[in-house]
Amino acid sequence: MGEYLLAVLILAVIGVFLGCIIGIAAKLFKVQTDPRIELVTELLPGVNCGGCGMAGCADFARSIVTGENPPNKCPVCSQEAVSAIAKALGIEVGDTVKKVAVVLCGGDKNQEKVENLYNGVSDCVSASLIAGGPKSCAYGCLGMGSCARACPFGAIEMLNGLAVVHNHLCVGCGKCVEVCPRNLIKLVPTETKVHVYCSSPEKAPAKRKVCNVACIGCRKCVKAAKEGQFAVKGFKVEVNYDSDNLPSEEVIAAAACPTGCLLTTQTHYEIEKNAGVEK
Amino acid sequence: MSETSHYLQITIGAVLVYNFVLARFLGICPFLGVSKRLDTAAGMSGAVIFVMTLASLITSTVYNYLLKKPITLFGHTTNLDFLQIVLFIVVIASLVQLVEIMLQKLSSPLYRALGIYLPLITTNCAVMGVATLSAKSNYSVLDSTIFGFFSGLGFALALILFSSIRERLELSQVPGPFQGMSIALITAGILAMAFLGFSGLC
Amino acid sequence: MSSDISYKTVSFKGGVHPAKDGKSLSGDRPIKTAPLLEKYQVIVHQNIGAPPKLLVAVGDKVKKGQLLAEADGFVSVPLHAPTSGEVSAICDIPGPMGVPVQAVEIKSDGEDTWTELLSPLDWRNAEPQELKDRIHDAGIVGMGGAAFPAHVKLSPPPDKKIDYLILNGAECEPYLTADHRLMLEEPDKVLEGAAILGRSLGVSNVFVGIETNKEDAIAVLLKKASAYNVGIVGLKVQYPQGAEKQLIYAVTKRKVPAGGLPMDVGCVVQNVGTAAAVTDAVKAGIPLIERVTTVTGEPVKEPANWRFRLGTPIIKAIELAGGVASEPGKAILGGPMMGFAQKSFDVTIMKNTSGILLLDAKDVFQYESNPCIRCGKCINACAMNLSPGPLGAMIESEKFDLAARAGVMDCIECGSCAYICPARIPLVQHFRRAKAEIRRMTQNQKK
Amino acid sequence: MSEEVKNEPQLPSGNELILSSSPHIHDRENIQSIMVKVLLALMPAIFMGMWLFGADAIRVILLCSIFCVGAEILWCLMAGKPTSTVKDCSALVTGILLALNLSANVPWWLCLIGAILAIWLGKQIFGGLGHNPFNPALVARVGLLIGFPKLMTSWVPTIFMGQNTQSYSKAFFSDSIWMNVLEGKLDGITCATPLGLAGEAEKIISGAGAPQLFSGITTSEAYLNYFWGNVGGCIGEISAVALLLGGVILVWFKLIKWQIPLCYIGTVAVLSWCINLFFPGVTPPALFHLLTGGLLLGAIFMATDMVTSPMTGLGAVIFGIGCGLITCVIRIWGNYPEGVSFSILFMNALVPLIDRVATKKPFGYIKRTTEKGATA
Repeated sequence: MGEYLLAVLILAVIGVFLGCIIGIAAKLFKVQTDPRIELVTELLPGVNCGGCGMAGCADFARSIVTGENPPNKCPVCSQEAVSAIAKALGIEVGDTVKKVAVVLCGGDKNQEKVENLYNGVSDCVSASLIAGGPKSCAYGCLGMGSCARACPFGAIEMLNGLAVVHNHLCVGCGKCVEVCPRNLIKLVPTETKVHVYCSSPEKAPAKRKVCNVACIGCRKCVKAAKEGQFAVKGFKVEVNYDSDNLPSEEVIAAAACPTGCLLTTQTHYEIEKNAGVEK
Repeated sequence: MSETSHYLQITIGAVLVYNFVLARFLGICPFLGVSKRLDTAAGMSGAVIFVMTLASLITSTVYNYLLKKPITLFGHTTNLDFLQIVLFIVVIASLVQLVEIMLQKLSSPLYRALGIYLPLITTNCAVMGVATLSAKSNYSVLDSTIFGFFSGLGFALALILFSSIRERLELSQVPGPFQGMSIALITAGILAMAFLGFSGLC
Repeated sequence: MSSDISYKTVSFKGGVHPAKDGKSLSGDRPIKTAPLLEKYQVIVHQNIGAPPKLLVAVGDKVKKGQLLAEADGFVSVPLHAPTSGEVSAICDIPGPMGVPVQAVEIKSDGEDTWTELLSPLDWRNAEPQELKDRIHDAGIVGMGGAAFPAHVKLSPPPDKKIDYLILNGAECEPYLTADHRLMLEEPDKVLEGAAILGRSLGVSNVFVGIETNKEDAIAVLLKKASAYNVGIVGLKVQYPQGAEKQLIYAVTKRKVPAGGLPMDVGCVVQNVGTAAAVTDAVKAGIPLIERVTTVTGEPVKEPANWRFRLGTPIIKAIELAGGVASEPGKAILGGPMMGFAQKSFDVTIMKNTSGILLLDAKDVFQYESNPCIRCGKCINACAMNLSPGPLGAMIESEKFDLAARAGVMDCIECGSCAYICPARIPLVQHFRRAKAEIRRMTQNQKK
Repeated sequence: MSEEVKNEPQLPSGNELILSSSPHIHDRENIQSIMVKVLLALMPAIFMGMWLFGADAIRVILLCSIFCVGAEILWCLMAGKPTSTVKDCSALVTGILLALNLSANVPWWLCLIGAILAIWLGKQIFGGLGHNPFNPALVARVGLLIGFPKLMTSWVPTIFMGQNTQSYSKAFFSDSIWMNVLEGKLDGITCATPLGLAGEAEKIISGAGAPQLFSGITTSEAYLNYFWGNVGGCIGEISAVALLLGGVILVWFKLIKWQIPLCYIGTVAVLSWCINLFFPGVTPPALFHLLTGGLLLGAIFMATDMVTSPMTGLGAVIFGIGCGLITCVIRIWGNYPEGVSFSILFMNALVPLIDRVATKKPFGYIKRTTEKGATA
């Protein structure tokens, strides 16, 4: 019996002793740290798994506060926890107009002449560095999927040699916009239904020579739509994305676009999807 | 001769033959967790060496002077050996905590280099392993301190080797199902096979 | 042959020896002068730096040598009309990089009358600044390939002391022989140009570096060099011997610091073609409106060097060379190691077009998507001492920050690594992509 | 002229022109040609093995090659990769190297397991050729050595030894040890390798009089046998002359970094010479170490594998010295009589670190004061 008591006694003594030392040390050696780091550390799971690539949660918290890492890099945190951290640090971005990306080109494999026998890295930026890329249209989608790879949300699909954005997946982060060497991708208000799928500023005959679905600047859509819904820029027409009344779907029927580059997002997607199946 | 071979056995054995990670399979958690980047692995290695050495020093002192021989207290004579694990845990945990607190205040650069890894090590089984192993082998305080240091060195060797391989694997196209932890474990397995060649050195 | 040559042979570390140098195709024939064409399409932006400001409009009559565009800023040069005639259009034509570029189309009137030229200068007594102004006014750029305005290189900031002028006659690119023929046929122009450039810089150490496979050119230049107080340096036949930094190292054993310029080690490098153009500009006041270009390749019927005026479409150049005997699989502007593949024959000759190269389809090798087998050949071949293979792997997995730290921005795109790579990885393309991405990233950071 | 028109491909649309990055010309060498040259260099060792071990060796070599190529095809089919990777011959090279690392009497299923270990575990699991950090043939060999120690260390006699293996061993070995062999203290030896015998000798009688133990296996007649290959051992490791010839071919074609075999063999030679000089009883002389065991095979063909060795010359020197050190340590003090496989495998693991240390400084390198200098 005494044995057990002795063990408990010894452990208790040692425990109290060590506790006191640590307590005193903590007081003696107190260091002022950024209180936010502690706050974030508390919000993190605290399992010190190292899955974020940092050495434990406290280090990760420090990196969040200094802006080295985004909070969502933690593989353990739930979405709520991530947003709680973001809220605590005030780093969330209050985007008023929700935007999605759109690739303004309709020149898929069937529509646009793919000119040359390209031999090299399958990446748009790389391809555009070699004689401007293998497509005859110098302003068309190269179809090698740099944007799709850049998209962290898998919202861009390569269909029939053309990048197509899935609106329900796109959060409008703009990573694809940056990466496209031909600047075909635009961030537009989510509610936009209709786009002119052409970005080439060339004259109509030059465009038609290389592509069947180029905007030839006939302005039928401009006439069919209300004032200010479309804007003529050079030799092509663009949807006026800044305006308050975006063109409705009826415009397409009314305009009867002769080349078929005026499309809704949905029909554009379906055309490309089916075109890929046929071939 | 015997003195030299004794220390040779402790050192070479701890680093190569009975490598904590690749032969004893202790401390696998930080081995896999903190081996993604070479620089973090190096920091972690430093911390492990430091803690292992210090922990073996303290625990072997505790073991040799408190637990090994029966002690008499309040008229009871008891062998306190059964308290070994509990005591080691308490001692190591508070030791690491103490070191962390002091480092933060006293040496900011050292804290930044090692300190952030310290919380990861408090419960590392390699540290506990080094304490219990030296107790089991009946090492003196000096012996076990050396043993602790070289065990840490062995851990560092394995960790740094492994992280450099993993950095290279980052650039290769590992097939989908094997990406991440599974390829890491396979690599560790092959590495362990290579370390098997050292068996019998001491 | 070599016994009477009193020059040293020098080289750099790394590089490759392309098995097929193709120089014999065009190297034995004298330079021919292209006849007057009906139409020239002169690309407006022919220099690195700011594009010149256009001075003419459609319908204007111009004379040969008349200003078409004037320099806009310091790093810019004027542009002159290649012949007399009428400006028939200002339009976009395919540029050498595949992107449409602005060009002035001049319909020749067949008379080829000169405009009033600048007065000749006595360069031995002229002020250096006077010489520099003339070089600028004549629209002279680096004619080896970079098209960097010549006068900018000649005007280093005052804290950089220049003590070496090196003329680049290495012509290490296989197939090209334009510089070789120029040195052989017009040694005086080249050497006098070297002396003029030396005077404008105030430098007495003037050297011409020539690869030793051009023995005849070396012999000719050696005979005349002393009259102009110019030294001749033999260079080992090794690609890329003519790359600026490698040339400087070979001749002076000075290393241009990474990310630095030749002037950081007191050197200025100019092409031999540039020197010849400088002589014309200073002694006769003739602006840069024509250049020697090699039209070569196995499919070309009569490969040779031609004196083409700026704005000559390459399809005309190939026709002048007798057309093609077999169907070319690839058309290249420049040499086979660093030239640019073309997708149109409507590209026109520019100030830096050193060669037009056609390759047979069967000779065109295909890049493959093999893995790197870490043979290390690229590392040995890299003239910049980089590690191309690992760099390529980093870029393939899109780790551009790693690549930047490993020095991808120092790559001179000489192509030695991709030439030697047994896995046939398009390394140069990877590096060009990485450079583009890194530039974009740093720009974003600045924003 | 009208015929010429057909041949007038001025291609106004240009759509038949190939677009690719510079350079537009290429050296003739490709992966396949490299592998074929390696096979060529292996030929002397293969023929020597076939000749000395007869039909058994041919069987093992064929089985390993077929299984390795088969494993590669099977993996590619399973992973949905094109099976064209077989064409580069790397699987064949791995198969033959594996066979050369096996004894001639191994059962067929050992070849199969070895092939699967080599191709799947050693190579494909890391992403295929070029991505494997460890030499595939060595992964297989070490895996088999650990898994089937008895099979992997029982050897068959060469044709010149006749059926009586005992007389052969006796000729090599002094009487005192031979007594132990007869008494069955040395088990598992059907036909011992010289290294194995030396190792056993160390264990049996340590201490006084040890140098004499090695006298039997270090006669000039014995050395000649080692040189030509008339000894027990793996198919490929026995004939020093064939391996050296292969090495000359490899260096001639510039397929390997000569620093690796030179530093490897040199380190082993210097180290074993020193130890033999000061502690003659610990280990046989240097020449014995060089000619016996898998050292030459390892140093010339295994350590020099491009994928798993350093990329620079300096790295190759470090790598070779490291391999030599570890080989010596294992051979002299370790449990295993042979340390070549383990040492190369261990150094393979070090290669990324070596590469990091031994990278060339870029031309005109200036030490940057800030890390950001490169990107900013």
